[in-house]
Amino acid sequence: MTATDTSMSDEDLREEVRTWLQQNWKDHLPAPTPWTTTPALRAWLGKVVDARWAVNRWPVEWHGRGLSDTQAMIVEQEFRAVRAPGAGQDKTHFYAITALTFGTDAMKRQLLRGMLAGEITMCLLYSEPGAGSDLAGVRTRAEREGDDFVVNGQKVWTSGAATADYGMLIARTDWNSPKHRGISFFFLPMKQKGVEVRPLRQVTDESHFNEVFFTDARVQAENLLGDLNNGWRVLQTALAYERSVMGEAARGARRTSDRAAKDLLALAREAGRLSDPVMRQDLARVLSYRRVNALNNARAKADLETGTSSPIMSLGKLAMSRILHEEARLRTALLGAGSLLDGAAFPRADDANFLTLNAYFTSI
Amino acid sequence: MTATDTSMSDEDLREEVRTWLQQNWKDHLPAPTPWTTTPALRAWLGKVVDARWAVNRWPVEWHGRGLSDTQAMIVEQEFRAVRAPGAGQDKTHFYAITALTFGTDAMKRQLLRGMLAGEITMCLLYSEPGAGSDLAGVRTRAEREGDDFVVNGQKVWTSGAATADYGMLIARTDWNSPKHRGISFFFLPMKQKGVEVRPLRQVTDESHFNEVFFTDARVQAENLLGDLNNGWRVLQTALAYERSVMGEAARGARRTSDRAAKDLLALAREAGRLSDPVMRQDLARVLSYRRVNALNNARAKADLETGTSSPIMSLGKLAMSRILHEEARLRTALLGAGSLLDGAAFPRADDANFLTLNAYFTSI
Amino acid sequence: MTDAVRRLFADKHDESVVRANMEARSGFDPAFWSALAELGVTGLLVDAAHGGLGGGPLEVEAIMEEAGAALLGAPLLSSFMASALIEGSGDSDARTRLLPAIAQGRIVALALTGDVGTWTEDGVALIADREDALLSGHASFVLHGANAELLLAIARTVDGFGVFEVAPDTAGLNSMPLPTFDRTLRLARLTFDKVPAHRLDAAGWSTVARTLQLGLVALAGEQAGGARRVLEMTTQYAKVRYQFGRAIGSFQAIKHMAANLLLETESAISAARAAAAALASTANDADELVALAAFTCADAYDRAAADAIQMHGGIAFTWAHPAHLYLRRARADLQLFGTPAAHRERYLKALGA
Amino acid sequence: MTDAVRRLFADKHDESVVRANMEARSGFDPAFWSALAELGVTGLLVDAAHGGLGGGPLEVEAIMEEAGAALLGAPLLSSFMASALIEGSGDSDARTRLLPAIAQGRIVALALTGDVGTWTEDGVALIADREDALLSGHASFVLHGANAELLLAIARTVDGFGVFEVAPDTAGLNSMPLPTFDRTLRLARLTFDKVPAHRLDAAGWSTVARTLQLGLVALAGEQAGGARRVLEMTTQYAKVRYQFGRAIGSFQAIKHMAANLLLETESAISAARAAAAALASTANDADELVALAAFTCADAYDRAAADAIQMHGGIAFTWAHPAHLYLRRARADLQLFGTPAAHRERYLKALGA
Repeated sequence: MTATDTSMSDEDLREEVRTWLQQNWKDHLPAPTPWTTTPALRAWLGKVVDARWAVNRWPVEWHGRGLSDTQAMIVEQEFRAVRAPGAGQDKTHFYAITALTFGTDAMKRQLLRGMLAGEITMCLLYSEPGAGSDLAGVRTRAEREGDDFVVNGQKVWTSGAATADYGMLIARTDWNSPKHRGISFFFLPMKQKGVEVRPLRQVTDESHFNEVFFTDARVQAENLLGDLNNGWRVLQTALAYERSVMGEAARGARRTSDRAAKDLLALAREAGRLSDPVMRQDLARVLSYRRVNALNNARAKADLETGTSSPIMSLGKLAMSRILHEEARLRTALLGAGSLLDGAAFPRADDANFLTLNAYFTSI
Repeated sequence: MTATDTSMSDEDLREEVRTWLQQNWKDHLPAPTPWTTTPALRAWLGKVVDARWAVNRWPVEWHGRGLSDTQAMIVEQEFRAVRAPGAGQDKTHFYAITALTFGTDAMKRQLLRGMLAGEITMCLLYSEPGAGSDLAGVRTRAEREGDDFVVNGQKVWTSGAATADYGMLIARTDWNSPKHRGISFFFLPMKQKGVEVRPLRQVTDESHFNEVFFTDARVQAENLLGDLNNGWRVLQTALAYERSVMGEAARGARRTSDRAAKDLLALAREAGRLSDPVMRQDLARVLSYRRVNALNNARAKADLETGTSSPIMSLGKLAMSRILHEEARLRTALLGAGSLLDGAAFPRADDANFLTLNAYFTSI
Repeated sequence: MTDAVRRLFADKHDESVVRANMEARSGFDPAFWSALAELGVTGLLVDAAHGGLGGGPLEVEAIMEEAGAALLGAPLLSSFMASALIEGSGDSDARTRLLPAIAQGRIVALALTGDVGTWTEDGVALIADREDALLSGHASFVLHGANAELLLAIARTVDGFGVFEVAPDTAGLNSMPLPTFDRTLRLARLTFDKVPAHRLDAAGWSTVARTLQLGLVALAGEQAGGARRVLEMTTQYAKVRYQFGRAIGSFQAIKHMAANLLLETESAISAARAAAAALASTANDADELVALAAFTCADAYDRAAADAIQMHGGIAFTWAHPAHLYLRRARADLQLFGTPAAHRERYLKALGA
Repeated sequence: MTDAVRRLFADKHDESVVRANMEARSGFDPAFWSALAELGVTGLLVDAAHGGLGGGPLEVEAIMEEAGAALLGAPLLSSFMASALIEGSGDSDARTRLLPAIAQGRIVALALTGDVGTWTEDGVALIADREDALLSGHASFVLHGANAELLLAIARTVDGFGVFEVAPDTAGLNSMPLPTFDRTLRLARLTFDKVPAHRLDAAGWSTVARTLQLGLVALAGEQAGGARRVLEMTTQYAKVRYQFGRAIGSFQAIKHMAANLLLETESAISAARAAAAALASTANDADELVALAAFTCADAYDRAAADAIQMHGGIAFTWAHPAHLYLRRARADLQLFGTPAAHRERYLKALGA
């Protein structure tokens, strides 16, 4: 039993995980996304969780090993080396992190393993129509009724609500106290008749998002996270987890930025605009945004690891929004009249047009 | 006597003003500015007022002829034709316009002629330190004492305060009612010991503006414009007059824009950047701002004359601020390293640098 | 007439019509089109002798402001440009043959530029044989090129550029509809393989250039009108919509954005109308003002439509909301008849720089 | 050492010192300069054998962040570049002669570019005679060129570019101080008429290019540090200043501006440090990262200083307020060692485009 892995030397740890992977990791699986899994993937993730590789920094009683960040990263390196998913979820699975932080032991027993193993999928039930980013203005209501709360109201811009098993819900449980008080935070079961999910048709003519309607939907009192009417604090923490996960994701930014750079330059070359001095200035500008974003993320990561807090992480959204809008504008300019066209037959235009509209979603 | 000039035909009117100018207009004078006059100019303006050419749209009892806008413009054309100043002050002298609208007959008798004749010069006592553009937050106080009000407080960013005879002052006369109530509007005599004017050194290292300090300064109750504590309405109207005067001034914008265009292109040519495609894009952009501003003003003027209200006039400041900032940026870019230099020996750099800093004053 | 047209758009061309047009193959509502024809709009530039109103750029610009605000999908722009092109030619029986048809509302298309889509001389990818009888090559980005009843084509000839009349159903002429990002737009790519054509008398590139000037003024009007409408939508919305307990219009960020948009939109209107006036009076600064209007209006519309989505927030990210329809049109107009960058270059040249 | 330097700036280089320097002929406070020398800052890049600390680009960038924040007027940038140039040469007795002097804090100037002020090969306006003995021509924008105690000059020779040591007091060498918009800056124009000079061994344009790379990293550090400081001033001010009854920092417009400034400033810091690291490790993407830092930091500082004035409002329009001092420095740094546009070009070239 590995209850005291911190005593273990880095070499032994590396050896152990390597051996385990050699014995267990065979096939190649698609990387997990927040709201789609496959049986094969779930089976693998289950193995990872039970072998305690999923959340190494977490305590032993909750599928972890209580490892230091450094040692945990050794495990994650080895998983990355063979492209095996499932490790490091204590940094990436912000639903599970939220549950660990605020959930009752009962709830943790009920949900944690399933979440880490991808058997229980989740969605966010925060935004409401008209309220925009003003979550304190939430009007969806949850009223106590016996052991349950009864939920009525509407949410919007939820991703993966159609497939999710549970949603992280903020609802008003007290109408008398000031706005951001009187809010509570729940894990709401989505698969019940009181919950109706309608896909939203986006400007891009796709549907990644949904509207969710609650009509006397029920959630057990034990699925309340944090204290009653104290959900605002839970929400702030959950949002912070979400942001830092974005930060983790952004570690890949350097690679992305290189790919994007190659692709933009290729487009400029194809369009015969690479020698146009005006376009070259815009090219340099747009490419620099991505590159600098990667540098920011690297710095933020370093700061994080040395424990110094950094304001950069909170700027990820703003930076990404600028990158996407500027890149869309540039791609359009490079294509000129070609950007009038659209669809699979004109992939370059299709990319530019999609990006133009999709860039707005970074601000949701 | 010309009390019923409206009955007069356009031709007769044109004839009358032409003859009068032939008989009276000799020398060439500098155009009047809000806060500098010369004896010669004052003498001439006095003549114009007494001949009732200064404010033709105004009623006869106040130096006017009660002319229609069309007829008044005939007079102004004839004055412009011989470059004689002084006509059309009913459109340009917003201090006098304010006095006419809100002043008591006593005050009008006391001040109007002097203002129109340039014998009484004025300044604005609106802004206060720290309050920025929030005039409702005015903290300068005026307290009733017999026939006078006693004024204490401080104003800032006043132009021409050092030479002005009177200042248009907003001061708080009631501290109990909400911010924008309890403000009163005065014509305050500047030449008194309770008023101290200190020049402000600007970033440009010049001093066009002043700080004004009031220590028990006195203003007669009859110099109150509008009702007591109702100064906010007076202020709004006075500001509207000021804006429309700016609009009038902007009629010259087309000529200015042409000059600016020539000068920018000359600079680009000197700097050898006229063939640089990147600079050419910026050149076109900056030149277009000025040209379009001239077109906006022309349209606003037309709207004004057909009585249709136009939102453009209110945008003059914003437009000018954009023009100046962008032009400063472009001039700097055209000069390159040359913009590091400054002073009379490097006039091009001096212009660009001055403009860079001065552009900020458009937002005051 | 503008008032009548404005009323017609208000009564018969609301958002539902626009969305129907998006799905329609032709891209427009024939009934509405005939209504425009009855008002004389399609014959606006056609002289009275040929059944038109004998109007000019000023009227065109005014009408296009309304069309732009309503996201008209019908081939009005082509009708205007075709009339200008034919009126500009010295071919009197082409006039008598074609102008009345255009005035009556027949759908006309202009094959002007090739795949490069520059709408410049060197962009022309059609060539006539030595006898000026047969055209070969291609033309792209042809407005309503797939369902045109009349077709005019610009081609290189042994003596410079020529303007040709082509029967749309002739053998050797193939038209392929192009999928467009702006779904209210209808573009086609036409390929010519020895297609018989009739060359118009006394019409060369200078005639085409004047036609493009008119096209740019019309487009500027559409852009100014569209920008104004989308800004109205936004400010209206900002007034009513509440966030953080206040109308979002009361937030400085929004006010600031709105003030800038108002400036750009009003500037676009001024520029478009000034260009129309200059073209009407053939003032010597016509080239300058048309180029100025071209990039000023294009950028203003693009900005107004883009910011509208920002200012509406989430609701504007849905297909059901009209904001993206204006963004799509604004981006399309950014490319038609030349890019803003190209127009800025032309503006400087017109200024003698 | 950075901490010691930070303390030194905090204790001995506040705004009053900056304003005094603006009036001083030399542009800096000798006492403060010797204090820097005592800390070893002037010899940061000089190897231990010659009395320096043997530091590299990383240390230079860190120090320059502090210098930029404090608007240092002293010739530190020149000391760093001169050390790099000499260390980069193969001239061992020039090393022994010059490096200790620089480490001790002697004022050194670099005559690199002519009136065009491009800091590129074709910008060099000095030429050596065939014997490499006499220099003629001119150099401009020479930092502290009027009161330099040591002078290094880049000149064209029969075999490419050469690096020359010149005694500042030699006959035929005239230096004219140039009036500058940034009054904390000291520039001079030097004219050479057959001025005797000593050519350094094994130092050509590649040595100069490496020196300029270091100069750009140092400048990027100054810009990042200045941007961060001016942003701190602004946000601090926005917190405390009230308008319309609320802290102006609570207005969305300000928040929005501040968030963008924070992004640009943090990006500048990241870019400057990454460039320093790349140069230190002579990584193969050093050219790319130095160019990236050069325009990213220049634009960020310019933007931060300009917006600072906007956000402060009226009070920042006065001579007494420090905001304009940062704006002047930011605009100066926009030009030194090449313009942002030129660096963007170099960035693309480094990316192989």
